[in-house]
Amino acid sequence: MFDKLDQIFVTALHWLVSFLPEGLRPFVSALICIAFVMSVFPGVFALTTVLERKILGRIQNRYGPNRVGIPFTKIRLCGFGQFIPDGIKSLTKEDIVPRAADKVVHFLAPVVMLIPVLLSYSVLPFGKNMTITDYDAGLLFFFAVGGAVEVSVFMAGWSSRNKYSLLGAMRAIAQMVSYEIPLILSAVTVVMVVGSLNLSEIVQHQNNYTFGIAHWHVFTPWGLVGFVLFFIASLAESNRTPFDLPEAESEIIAGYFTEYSGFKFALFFLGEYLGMFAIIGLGITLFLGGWTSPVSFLTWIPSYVWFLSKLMAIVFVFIWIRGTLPRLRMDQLMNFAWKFMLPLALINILVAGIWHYMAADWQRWLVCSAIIFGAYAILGRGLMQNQNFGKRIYRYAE
Amino acid sequence: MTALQACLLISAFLFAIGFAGAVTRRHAILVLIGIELMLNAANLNLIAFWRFGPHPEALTGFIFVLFSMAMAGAEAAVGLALIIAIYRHKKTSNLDEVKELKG
Amino acid sequence: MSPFFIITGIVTLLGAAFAMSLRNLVHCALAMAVAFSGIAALYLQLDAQFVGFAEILVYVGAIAILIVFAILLTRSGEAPEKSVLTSGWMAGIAVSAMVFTMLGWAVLNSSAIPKETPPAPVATVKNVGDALMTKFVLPLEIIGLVLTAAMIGAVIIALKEESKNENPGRKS
Amino acid sequence: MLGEQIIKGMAVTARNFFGSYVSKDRLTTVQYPEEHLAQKENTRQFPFLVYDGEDWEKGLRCVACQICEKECPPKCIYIVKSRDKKPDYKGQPQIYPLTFDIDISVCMSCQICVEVCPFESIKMDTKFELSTADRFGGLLLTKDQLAKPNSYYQQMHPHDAAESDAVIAAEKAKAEAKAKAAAEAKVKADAEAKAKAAAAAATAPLAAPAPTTPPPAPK
Repeated sequence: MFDKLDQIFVTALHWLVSFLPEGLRPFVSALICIAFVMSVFPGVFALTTVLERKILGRIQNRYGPNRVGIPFTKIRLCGFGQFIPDGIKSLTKEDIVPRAADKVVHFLAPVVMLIPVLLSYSVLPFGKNMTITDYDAGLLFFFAVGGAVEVSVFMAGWSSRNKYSLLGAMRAIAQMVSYEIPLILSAVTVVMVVGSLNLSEIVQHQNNYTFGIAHWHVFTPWGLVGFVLFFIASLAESNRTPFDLPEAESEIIAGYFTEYSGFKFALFFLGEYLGMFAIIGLGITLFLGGWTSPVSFLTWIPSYVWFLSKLMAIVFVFIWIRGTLPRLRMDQLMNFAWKFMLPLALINILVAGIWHYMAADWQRWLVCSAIIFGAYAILGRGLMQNQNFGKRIYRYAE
Repeated sequence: MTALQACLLISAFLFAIGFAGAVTRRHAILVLIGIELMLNAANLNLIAFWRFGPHPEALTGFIFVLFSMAMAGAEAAVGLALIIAIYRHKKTSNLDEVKELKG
Repeated sequence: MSPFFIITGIVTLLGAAFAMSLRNLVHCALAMAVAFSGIAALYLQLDAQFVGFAEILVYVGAIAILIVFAILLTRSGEAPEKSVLTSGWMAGIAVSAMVFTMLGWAVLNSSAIPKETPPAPVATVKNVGDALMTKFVLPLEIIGLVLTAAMIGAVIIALKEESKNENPGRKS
Repeated sequence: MLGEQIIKGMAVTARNFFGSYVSKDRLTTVQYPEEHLAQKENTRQFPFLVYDGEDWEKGLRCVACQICEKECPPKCIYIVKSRDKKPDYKGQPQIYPLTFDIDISVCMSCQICVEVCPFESIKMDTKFELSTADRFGGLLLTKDQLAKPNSYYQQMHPHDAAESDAVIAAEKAKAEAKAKAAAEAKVKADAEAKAKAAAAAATAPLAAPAPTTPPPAPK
């Protein structure tokens, strides 16, 4: 019974496709999968925009949006209908293109932003047997298409002919390139231990239980460090606070989408959030067991429910961090990436190797934890050195 | 025309375009782009011969392409660093004006 | 030859042609990114997934961005007023046309090219990894060394020359 | 240790987040259209005209002296005087405003009209929900929209209203006293006139009203 519920989407897809002639089947099934991604994740995006505003409001002791519910009725749904008027507003706004802008590149940038982001969903396992294309090198595919986002950011920033846009784009690219390295290096540990780049296999590797607790990678020393590094790097990759320098509204207006309005801005917004979900989804897949349940007695809950609830939980943490931390300075950002995250990620790879080759008993826990803790303490101290947290000195223009 | 021939033709055309660009354009960065295109033409050839050749299981062409990509990355990094250094020095990246080795 | 193959081939060649012929350098770099994506798609159709993904990762994700950065750092983002071609451009075009005709003639008339298409080879990541770690381990190490050297070299070349009377950093 | 302070900060925001669901008094905002915060007594938004009694046209205190119109810095008041006169609260015949418009899209709530009005007739309102779909006509308040009863004013600004009522009462009392005095004087004058009809008319200026110095403000 629960198995059937778990596989309901897969069965439905097979059932739908079975009516078609043989030649059309792969094509139609691909279309249905695309429709699935295009409906579910923008829906999650719509909910997240409301959720984000509500959570930020509550963190600041406000109510947040709580008015708009179902249109033309009195039902308010705690304000979760807010995304409908928001969407209508942004889609019907005037689309302004600066006169000096490079029109073609300006037009193409949001499209180029959205395509790789949507492509990256094709390798994520949303549930048991629910990977759209099960590439052998799925992880590599994810990072490869993720690299194309930088091109779109540059296109947006350069084509606007606006110095804020260009500054924002340069900041964004510098940040994305810097944080992609710890991101990939922290994912490499998982690849080393699992021995595969296939995301479904990575999830399957975590789908074992000892004493009723799953073998998630985050429950190991290297996995924990890897997850934290991945988490921080994904914050930076998706331009979220405290790494939101590319769109620091108090300094450079809105960064690379300063000159975008209406539908194109909405596309950028959508692309940014979808990119965030994708990278969170990858983090879940690599470290948090993908669609598996954390404890064995909850395995009857459908796998996609697990995936979505983990996704929303991490989105909540993202929003929580946004409500807590102030923005970093550019030099702090770069220092953190190159002087702390990169060495720690390299040491973590070493630890993963040690973990892989030591016998599975308490000793490897001790050794690995000791190495990681020592590295963390030393690197952390190194990062905090030369930081003068004393009274602030103001320099005035002479 | 077989698939292999199509691949080779594409690669030949790509090489010719890259070569024409690298030879005729003035700007140093464009010359670099031309060189990258020629390198890619060669890579395409390698992959095509690996795919349609007699011993694909040996993976020679495949791995050669991976190495050549790594070399291309190194080449681009050094080349662009050189272009930036020249620009700093001479305030131009026009190759016609950078003829002397003397700084 | 599937229609997809023809389409990706045409896109690749168009991208390359635009990359070499447009006046504005940034447009050239973006067209180059299109050409590289097309080549990656060709690799995918030649059953070389790993290389295709690596192509996008390296060329679109890294080299295109690097080139774009270099364009902005050398302030050549605007289309130049004067001619973009060298003085001897006619000869260059002629030589490249000759190269293409010769290569094309050789490809179309060669007897060494096998006529039948062999079945798709398997190049799983596992196979590639095994090959890299056994048969090709020495080249791999050398590549690593070369990359390190290139990185250090690039950093040193592009490093700003320290002037004597520079401010000793800002106080924080 | 690196990251310690981040954890502390996260704890603070988490406390805020959950606390705002638990205790209502953490929330600093109110649900506006349903709930209103009590306004301060000295709140002022836009001017209105005070009238006494039931009928606003009869009881309007304004005598169209046009001082406010002249003093208004952004010139948002427009007054047309009447040709005829009608009695005010003192029973004195006065002209009254035929038109009295305030363009609240121009008004800057400076309260100068209130300061200069000698008749306690223009006061500041506290009503602020004045949005309208018609941005020209809807924001031009005419006499009938501006007229509000004195009871409304008393309720809104009890303290100020008491003061202005006292002034009015004092004025009224004075006017009545004066009227009485005038009547007595008139009776006396009549008597004297009757008595000294034959005498010279040199005493007549004595019967003229007393010099009209305004009463000191009761402060």
